[in-house]
Amino acid sequence: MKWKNYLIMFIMLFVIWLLLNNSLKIEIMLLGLGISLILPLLLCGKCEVFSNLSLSPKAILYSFMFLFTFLWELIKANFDVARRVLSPSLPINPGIVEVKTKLKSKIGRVILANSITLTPGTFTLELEDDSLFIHWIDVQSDDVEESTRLIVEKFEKYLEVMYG
Amino acid sequence: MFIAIAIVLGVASLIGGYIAIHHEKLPVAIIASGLVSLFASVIFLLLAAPDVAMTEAAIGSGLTTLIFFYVLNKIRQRND
Amino acid sequence: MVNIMLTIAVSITLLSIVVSMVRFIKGPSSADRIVAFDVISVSSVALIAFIAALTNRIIYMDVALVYGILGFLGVIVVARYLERGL
Amino acid sequence: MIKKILIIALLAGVGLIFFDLFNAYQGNETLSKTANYYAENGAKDVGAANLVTAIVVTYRGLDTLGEVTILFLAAAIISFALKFRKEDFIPNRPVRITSELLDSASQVIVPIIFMVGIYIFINGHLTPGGGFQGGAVIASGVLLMIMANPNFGISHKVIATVESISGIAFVLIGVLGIVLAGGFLDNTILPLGKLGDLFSAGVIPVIYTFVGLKVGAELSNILVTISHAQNEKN
Amino acid sequence: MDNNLMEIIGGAIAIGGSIFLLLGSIGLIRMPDVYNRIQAGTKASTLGTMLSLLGLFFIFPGWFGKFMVLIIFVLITNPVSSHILARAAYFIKVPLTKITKVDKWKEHQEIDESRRAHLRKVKINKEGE
Repeated sequence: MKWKNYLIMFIMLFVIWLLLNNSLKIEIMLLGLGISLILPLLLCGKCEVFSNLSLSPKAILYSFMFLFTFLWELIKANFDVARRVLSPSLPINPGIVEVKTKLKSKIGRVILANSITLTPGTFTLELEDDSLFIHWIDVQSDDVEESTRLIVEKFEKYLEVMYG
Repeated sequence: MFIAIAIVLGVASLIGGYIAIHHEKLPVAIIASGLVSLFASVIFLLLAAPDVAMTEAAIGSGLTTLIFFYVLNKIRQRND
Repeated sequence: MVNIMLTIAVSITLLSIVVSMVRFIKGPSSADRIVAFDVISVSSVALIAFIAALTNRIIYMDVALVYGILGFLGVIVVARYLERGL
Repeated sequence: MIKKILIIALLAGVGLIFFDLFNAYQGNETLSKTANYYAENGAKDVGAANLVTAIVVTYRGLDTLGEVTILFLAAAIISFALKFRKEDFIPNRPVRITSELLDSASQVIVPIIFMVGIYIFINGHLTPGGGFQGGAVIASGVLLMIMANPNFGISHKVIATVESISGIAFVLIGVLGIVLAGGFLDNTILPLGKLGDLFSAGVIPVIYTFVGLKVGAELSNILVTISHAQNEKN
Repeated sequence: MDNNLMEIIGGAIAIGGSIFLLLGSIGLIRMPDVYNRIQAGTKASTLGTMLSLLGLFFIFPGWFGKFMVLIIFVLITNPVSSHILARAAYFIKVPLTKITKVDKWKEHQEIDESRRAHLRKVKINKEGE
């Protein structure tokens, strides 16, 4: 489905153009329309990042829910960092664990890895097929299923609907 | 206020320049020189020269450093 | 009032740049230094935004954009150099 | 040891001399004659909100042409110096493959970077950006594409075409200025418009678009050539 | 009055953002190895920059566009760059700290080094086509 990739890229670029110019004058809109129609054609000979994105109403609802979950986790992560950094004994217990993911689409995996990087105490070290290797600042379990449940599932249930 | 910012950034870029000259590892020296350009660009901004600041950020701190690393990679391959 | 608050924010951001500079000087490996470089460049984006607000000029924000793009690329190029992927 | 002390003493002496100069310096209270002319008539003559752009593109337009030519020469010399024989070339150099994450994320980030670059050079007459900065940003987008796939080959022909077309267009606009208006690179061949609009300042946005494309193509050419040279056998 | 209140809220958020930036750099100093430093640095600098820009948005609502683009850009690129950096650090064998509990990735690599080498070769050949 190449047209869908093209459409989403076009919308993204057009919105960014409007945000950058910060105005809704007609000549700016027309120029931006032209540029964001041409640019994906030049850049995307073979790229297919957005092609698995589902555009059903349920997916859109879920993406909002995902956004809120993510922002909440991001704020929690920062207070977690603050607590660890400021306490004199430096309570860390680091290790690298393996988790599994069911996601197949590229953009879904990127968003999953980025969200894991920005949530409390974890970041993605490597993606390989269906396993992610994660550096965990406070290892609670070195079992694959248990850590999958703790780290991945809260995001995956939304991302699965959004990107399949 | 702006003078205080400029002094702090100036001292930081002096330290960066010292590292760039005296460090024995070449990559570290290059990163340090990139850091100097980074601070210099903020100082240009404080002096109300956004054009110069932008050029410094894009070319001085950006592309020059990156091209240095490409060349360094080439030299390293030859030495191995 | 707002100016005082922004001045406090600028001072704290500057302090963060200085503290990261310590890691840049100490850092045992090159990777440590690049982490410090990353944090410094992201903090500088915030610093430029604060300067733009203090001088009340929106055009300074463009500099912050260029800064963000090239800081990101710098980190990636150095990392690829280190892992011999260039 | 003595050498170090000598160096420090020398530096201190130089610092003292400069401190004297700095102390005795008194800034000009009034603008000089040229600067005064620019400050008073710049906006009226040219219609650009950014006076630096007005000076760089119209009053000193030939300088810009020269700078672009110098950049072109540098790019040409680099491609000439790094030219290698076909048999020395490793087509698929075994490098460590990129992380899947960078590969996917770059497909989202590269269009954004290109958009920012285009925004910077189209708005050259309103914001501090301009052709050179925008071109550098576009070249960094190309660099990210190379970074995501080290064996990625962007064809030199495309770059060369973009570059020569924009170079010729730049000169043609200058010549049009002689024909239709006062002189080389006169910007009044298009209406000046209202100060601060996107389509204002006559021909400056058009010129800056071409300068941006040209600079972007030249810098990308340098980057692609250097990246290609990594594939050479030693 | 209303306007004034907004400005004060914005200033407070901006100060909060800069405090997070400071916390990130303190984490950079205190943590024992590269990976933990990246943990602290990335998270704190991302949220710190986002909050600073958000606070400035309360003070200058007219600058919405630029702030939004910067926030989106920081949100996408910062985790990617830290991931690439950590990966590079692991490959050049920057040592993990002594108190590290498990290293699943190392075990994984030791188990099927031969299979991975084969896969890598296949992948490179595919990309070259």
